[in-house]
Amino acid sequence: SADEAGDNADSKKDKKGPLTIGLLLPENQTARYERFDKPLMEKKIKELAGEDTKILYSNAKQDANLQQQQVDTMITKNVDALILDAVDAKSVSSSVKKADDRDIPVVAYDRLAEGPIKAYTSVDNPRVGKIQATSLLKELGDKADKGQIVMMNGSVTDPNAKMYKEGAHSVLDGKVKVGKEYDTKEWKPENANENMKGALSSLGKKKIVGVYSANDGMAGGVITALKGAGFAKDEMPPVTGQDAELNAVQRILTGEQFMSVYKPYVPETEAAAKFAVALAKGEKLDDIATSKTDSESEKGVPTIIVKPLPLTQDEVKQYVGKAGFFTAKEICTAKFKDACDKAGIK
Amino acid sequence: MTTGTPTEETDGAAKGASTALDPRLLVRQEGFKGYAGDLGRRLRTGELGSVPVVVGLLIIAAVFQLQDSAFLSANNLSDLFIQSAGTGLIAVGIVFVLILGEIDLSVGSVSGMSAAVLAVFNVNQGMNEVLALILAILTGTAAGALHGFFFAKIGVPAFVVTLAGLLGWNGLMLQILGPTGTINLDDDGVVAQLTNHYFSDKIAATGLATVCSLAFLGFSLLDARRRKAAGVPSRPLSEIILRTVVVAVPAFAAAAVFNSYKGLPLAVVIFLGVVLLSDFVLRRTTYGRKVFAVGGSSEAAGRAGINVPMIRITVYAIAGTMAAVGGMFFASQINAANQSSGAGSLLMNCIAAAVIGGTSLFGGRGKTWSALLGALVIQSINSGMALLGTGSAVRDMITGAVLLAAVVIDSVSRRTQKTAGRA
Amino acid sequence: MTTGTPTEETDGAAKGASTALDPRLLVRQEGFKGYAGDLGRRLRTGELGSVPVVVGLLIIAAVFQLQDSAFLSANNLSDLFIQSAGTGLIAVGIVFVLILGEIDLSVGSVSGMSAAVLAVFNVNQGMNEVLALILAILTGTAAGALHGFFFAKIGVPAFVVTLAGLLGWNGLMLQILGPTGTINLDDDGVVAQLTNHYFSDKIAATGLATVCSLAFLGFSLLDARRRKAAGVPSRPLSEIILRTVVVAVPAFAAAAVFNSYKGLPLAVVIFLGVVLLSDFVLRRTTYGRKVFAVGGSSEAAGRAGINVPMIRITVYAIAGTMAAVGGMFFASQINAANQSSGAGSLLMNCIAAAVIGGTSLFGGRGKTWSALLGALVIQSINSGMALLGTGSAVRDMITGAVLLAAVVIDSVSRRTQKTAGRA
Amino acid sequence: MIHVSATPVLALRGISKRFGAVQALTDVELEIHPHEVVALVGDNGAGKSTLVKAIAGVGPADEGTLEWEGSPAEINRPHDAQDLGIATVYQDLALCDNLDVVGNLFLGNELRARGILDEVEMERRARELLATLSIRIPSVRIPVASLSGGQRQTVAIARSLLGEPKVVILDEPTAALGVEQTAQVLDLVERLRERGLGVLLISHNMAEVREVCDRVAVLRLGRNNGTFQVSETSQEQIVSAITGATDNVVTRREARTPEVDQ
Amino acid sequence: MIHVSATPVLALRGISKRFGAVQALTDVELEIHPHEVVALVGDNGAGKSTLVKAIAGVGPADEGTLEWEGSPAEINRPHDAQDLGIATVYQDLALCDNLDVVGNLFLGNELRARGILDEVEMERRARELLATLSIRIPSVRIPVASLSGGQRQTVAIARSLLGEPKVVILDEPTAALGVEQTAQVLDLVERLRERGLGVLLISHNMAEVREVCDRVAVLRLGRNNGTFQVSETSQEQIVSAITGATDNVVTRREARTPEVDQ
Ligand SMILES: Nc1ncnc2c1ncn2[C@@H]1O[C@H](COP(=O)(O)OP(=O)(O)OP(=O)(O)O)[C@@H](O)[C@H]1O
Ligand SMILES: Nc1ncnc2c1ncn2[C@@H]1O[C@H](COP(=O)(O)OP(=O)(O)OP(=O)(O)O)[C@@H](O)[C@H]1O
Ligand SMILES: [Mg+2]
Ligand SMILES: [Mg+2]
Repeated sequence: SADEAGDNADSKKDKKGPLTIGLLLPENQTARYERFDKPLMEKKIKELAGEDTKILYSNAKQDANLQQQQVDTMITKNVDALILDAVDAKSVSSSVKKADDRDIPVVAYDRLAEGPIKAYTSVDNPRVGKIQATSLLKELGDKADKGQIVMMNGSVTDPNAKMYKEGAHSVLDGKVKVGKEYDTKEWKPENANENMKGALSSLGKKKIVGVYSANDGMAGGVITALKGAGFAKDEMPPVTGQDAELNAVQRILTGEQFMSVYKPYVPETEAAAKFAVALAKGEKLDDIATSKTDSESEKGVPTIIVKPLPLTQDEVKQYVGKAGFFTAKEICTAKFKDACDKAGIK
Repeated sequence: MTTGTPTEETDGAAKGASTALDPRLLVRQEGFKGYAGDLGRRLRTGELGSVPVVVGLLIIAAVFQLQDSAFLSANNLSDLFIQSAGTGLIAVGIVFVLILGEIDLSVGSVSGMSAAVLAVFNVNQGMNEVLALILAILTGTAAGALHGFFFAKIGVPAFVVTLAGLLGWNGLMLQILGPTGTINLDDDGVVAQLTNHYFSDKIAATGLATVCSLAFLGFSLLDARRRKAAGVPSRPLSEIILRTVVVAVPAFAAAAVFNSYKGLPLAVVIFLGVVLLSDFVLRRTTYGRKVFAVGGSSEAAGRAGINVPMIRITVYAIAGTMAAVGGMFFASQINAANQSSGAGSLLMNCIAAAVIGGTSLFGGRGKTWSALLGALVIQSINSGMALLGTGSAVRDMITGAVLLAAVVIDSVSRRTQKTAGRA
Repeated sequence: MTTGTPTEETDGAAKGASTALDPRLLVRQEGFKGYAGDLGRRLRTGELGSVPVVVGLLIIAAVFQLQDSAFLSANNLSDLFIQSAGTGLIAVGIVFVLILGEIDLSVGSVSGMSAAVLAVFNVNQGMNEVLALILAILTGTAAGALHGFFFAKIGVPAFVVTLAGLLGWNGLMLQILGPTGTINLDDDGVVAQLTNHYFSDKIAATGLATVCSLAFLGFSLLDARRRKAAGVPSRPLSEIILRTVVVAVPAFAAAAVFNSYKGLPLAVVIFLGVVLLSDFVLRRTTYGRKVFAVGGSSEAAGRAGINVPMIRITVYAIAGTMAAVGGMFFASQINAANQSSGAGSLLMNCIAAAVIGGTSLFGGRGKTWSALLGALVIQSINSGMALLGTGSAVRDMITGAVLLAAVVIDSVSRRTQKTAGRA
Repeated sequence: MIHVSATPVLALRGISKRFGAVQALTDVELEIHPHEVVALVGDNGAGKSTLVKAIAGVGPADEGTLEWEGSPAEINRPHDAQDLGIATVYQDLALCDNLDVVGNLFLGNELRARGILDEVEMERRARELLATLSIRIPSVRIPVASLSGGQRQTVAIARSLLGEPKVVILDEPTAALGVEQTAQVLDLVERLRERGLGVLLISHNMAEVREVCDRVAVLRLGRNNGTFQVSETSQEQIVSAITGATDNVVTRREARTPEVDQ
Repeated sequence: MIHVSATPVLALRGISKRFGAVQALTDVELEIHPHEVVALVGDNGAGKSTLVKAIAGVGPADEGTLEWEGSPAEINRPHDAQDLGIATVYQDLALCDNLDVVGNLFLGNELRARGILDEVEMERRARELLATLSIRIPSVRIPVASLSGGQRQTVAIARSLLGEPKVVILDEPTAALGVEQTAQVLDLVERLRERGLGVLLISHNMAEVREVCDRVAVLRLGRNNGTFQVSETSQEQIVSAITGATDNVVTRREARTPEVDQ
């Protein structure tokens, strides 16, 4: 009824019965959210708070306004805690504040949302760019002085893309010449493909020694462009990626793609689940959190930061079959049988 | 002599009577019985105006309510109305453009750009907020007028002009926002209040409903008196009362809903005000008449001495202005301007709102109320889906299906009605 | 008697002569001098057909070439043609829909969905690739036919139906791709070859150019002979030769460009083939005539006994099919199907290609060649921007401006020409 | 003059049609026999065009039945009427403005050679056809949008002659035509009658009606208001059936201006 | 009968107009005096409507000048013509199908009360106006798309009478009208002349022309082909000026069917 929203905020903490946890994820164009984050999180929450816990999920399709509306809905539903992966970490602050005003604790997930958040867990985003860049530099070795690299950054409308880009630049600048650099519209592989073709025409095939690609999808587009320009499989310049998507893992095994960045979803989702359940139950977070973070508006937010890991051919084997990664069956389809065998994956 | 022969101005149904009374005209019986009979006939022939869309809306509400009882809660309904204001305001501008028989693809980008203008001037440059707001809205007007100019004077197809606008203004917005990206607005500023202020005094909502109902009744009576005096057909008293009831019931219901949450939202007042004003402009002023004329036949309108390019430019300016106003509401919702402002499904939502509400894409027909109805339909679907919490794939499919279903009711009822030309 | 009086079938300019020869008809002088005079008149009155768009294209090319000399390299031009195939193929379907006077917003989603269908059947289910390809394209056809059904039979506005399709098919695609997300296609498979195969033998490109030019000449001569025999006006020999030269020069130039890179790209052959075939269907078959008739006036077409709903359904089915075919090309470009397939600016690009090429949004006019020209314009801008590597914000603005400029040339030249009705 | 057969080729029984609140037609009866030209006359808005559209399947009647050569027939779409052998020239012409003259003439009946539109033959026949109606059109390849009113009307009339109809319905065919073209069309109507067709001619021109028609059916306010044999009826009788009064503007005007009335 | 002033209110000098490859008008001259009804006649496609559009500013001429009350005038837009005092009824009517009868009648000249459209007064005057043209329209609030051909034409004619024009141009105004309405319009034309206006009447109906017009200007293939005083010219002379031959279908037809020719 109408009054329920306003009145029982205080009584919530000692409310009996199953908890309701809200989960807001930012987009549906990358596989990870609905493949890993959502199921892993649901599993952990139910494990912690009981099977009858209700989890309300919405995906904002990369639209900050839609996400704001979804927060409103969560408030209407009077969830006990909200896990929020912000589309736009900065502008989401008013929504966070609104939730906070209604005594709904917000756990910032993956992106450090501004506003009165109660906990934060994430992969270290600037570090992603650094890992990509460092691996690339290492792979290039002395070729770094002889040629140029092409940088394929993410979409300018995505604040995370900026962090990756800055992280990468902090490593690359001065070490290697960046021949061409692109902000890829909509993170689309097709656009990355088009830009890469432009770079190939403009710089010439011979000059390009490596490609920094911010994620795996774009790496796919870049690699087809490189192949189209006549690079054979074994002379392919190294191409970076991120997200450890299935197809990228397969490409890494065959050697087409140099590396990706693997974000350990299990610790990250579990951290979020723990925070959320504890907050919902009104418990302290001190035992859970491993550090504190200051956001622009909040000081000392209990935090768990999970380190992203580079994923080159050598590392694939160790993740296969683990939670938050793919099974050997998924990776080793008929086409990749040989590559799998060579890497020793069964 | 003409008393008792009713006329229906709004939808052009054939019910007046010529001074040389046409004997083939089926005059409705007086009183409620005649009204009921007439309703039955309309039901059969499909001349139902907005009724099917309203029915669609009610069905959507009922279905979601069955799934989750929070849907019809005062809280959710109140949120839903506020959230539909942004889309709806932009859709009002789109309705003008659609009546012209044209399209405006730039509204999303323009709304984003003006939000950026506001944020940069107000937050970064420290300009007075109201001044920045006015400037931001004028930016929209100017962008719209520019589209209108290229279309009306240079002759570039409106689709291409506004597509160029879609790209160009988005680029400009990114440029304006610069490296900072998102700019948060003042939490207590005017813009923030747009979607966050409620007139919590219960008098406000109830009073507005009363004023609206009484004004409707008053103008109807006045009109009827003038018509009688001039000897042209007028509405009988019974009909006026019935119509007033049809207006008053939802008005008071809405007031009750708002009052049982936080009160009358400012956003709703503004949105309603804009719809009423634009409806007035379209139906009661020469300018509106000219817009319809150009939309019906620009050739005929030109021959009647109407300055067709002028009308086109002003209509695009209106669309740009409304896009900017809508942009303020979107900015208010997230209390920020960011790089994705105005992108994504915003454009489609706004055009869809106008079309779902019943405005034709082929020009010459439409009312701004359709923006209100359409925005409510779209927002109800969004809100309902958020309540259900389904996966995004299924969600898209359901959204598509519901959208189609909502309009199928309208189309089927309209199909029985033979309309001249394409509807 | 009629020899020497030329006729212009393609653009309906008034140049035939009635058997009762109309003395007001200004007969062109014979030979090249007359041709030049006629050209001058056309320049002045703006009846230039595709010339302004081609001029726009040349200017774009010149400007980018000045910025980066790689623009006109064989490599870049070859890439540019291949990349425009996907957009262009979808735009061919859009041209059909636009000729009907309608719109299809679902092409992007349909193209993404069929790419997903292909990938899932071929890669995940291990189906034979050709079979999967056919199935994927038929999926597009079915989706299109479904839109057509709702529009033509139920009467839901095409805008709403295809908007529902835009959402629904995108959802279905996400569902089909499922948890895996991106699915890589076989590197050496048929689909991969679509944009990666070149007929490297130099004979291929030159041969195609020769065959096209000779075929054009042959059919022109044959037509002229038949016309002479039937006593209706025909083109003089000098004109036929001139026109053949106008066709042959770009054909051989393109062949030379392709040969100095990797050879004739398969994508170009398919794209050209589809454009030629669809042009043939639209202009030389009863079906095409009916499509134009329905687009010109569905009322008149219906009264002439044409099955209007049938035409509408088939046209949407064609649009769906072409969307699926285009989807295959996009998938081929990145050699994968992923969740963003068919999203983003794809839809706008395809519609813009058709419109920029000169197809009217108001129905009844257009040719599939406009899809080719428009796709080249858009791809040239994209490719030029990729060469320059400009920042995203500036890029959007420049793209918008160039787009507008390319069409302004067309609009200004057309404005001098008084067209009946809105163009 | 020519034998008129006993079974009408087309008969309408009790046709009623309503548009919203307007009862456009009420219980209209009409018969057309082979070898006969029937005039359908009536005031503006009497319902003549509505009746034509009901026969042609463009706007089927709400009530009433049609008989074709003595047996009941259903006409729900224009196609049905065409299949029976009814060719119609509509008052609003219903041409596709974007198509050229040839395209419009042959719309729905395109000539083909090996599956492909036979443009040459269509163009040749179009020229022939238009020449018999003595109309001058700059080019048969001009879109009909740029034709003059009379030229458009001639194209619409020519269209109806392409098939092998048994009944031809002409809704004010000569309204926009010049003197010469009008004469040609009247000639044409007579030729159609001679060929055994039934013709329904709608016209406001009494002289024309009296010249070519055998019978006149009068429609007034959507109802039958008498059928007359032309040979036995004076113009005044018909006019008063149309206007519903013997004293009307027409008679008053004639009384006032006797000198110019030939 | 009534004094015709020496300076024409409107004079056209050497008007030429070309559409693509069609030379529609060549050096056309025309004068319209106050208190005078001039007929403009000609074959279909002769260029009459093109000339009307040139005068009305809808399709300005390529060459030639216009004189208004003796001094040169420029008419480049319909608005210019209206400002001078030229009211035009176009052959293609040019109504907005989506607006109702009242909306169309007052389009561009809406009545307002305190800035707001005065629908009541407009409706009242629309009813009056239509009554004087003795047309029956189900409702003045019906969109014109659903009117019959004659009803639409009457609306277009009524439109032109709203302002205070000095010259009225009527392009085949009676083409779709019934006998009664035609009589009304002819009455109207005579009333306009009496009020001192100049009227240009285009018609294919020679009887009509001879009945109300003072002078007849003949256009043939886009050129002047003679101007005649009605009182001094026989119908045959005019027809042969139109068709360009004394032996034509019209005369042949008349020779064949003398009995019905009244
Ligand atoms: N689609 C429609 N909707 C509403 N009323 C209509 C529609 N079509 C026709 N009418 C009305 O039906 C009546 C008959 O119209 P119809 O066109 O049949 O007249 P008509 O006899 O052909 O007249 P005219 O001689 O002027 O052509 C008119 O009053 C007209 O307004
Ligand atoms: N927009 C146009 N484009 C090309 N030709 C045109 C255009 N408008 C008119 N014409 C041509 O100009 C000539 C004159 O047309 P116009 O309409 O003036 O004839 P009209 O004398 O009014 O004939 P009618 O008596 O049939 O109305 C015709 O041959 C016509 O085909
Ligand atoms: Mg009629
Ligand atoms: Mg004319």
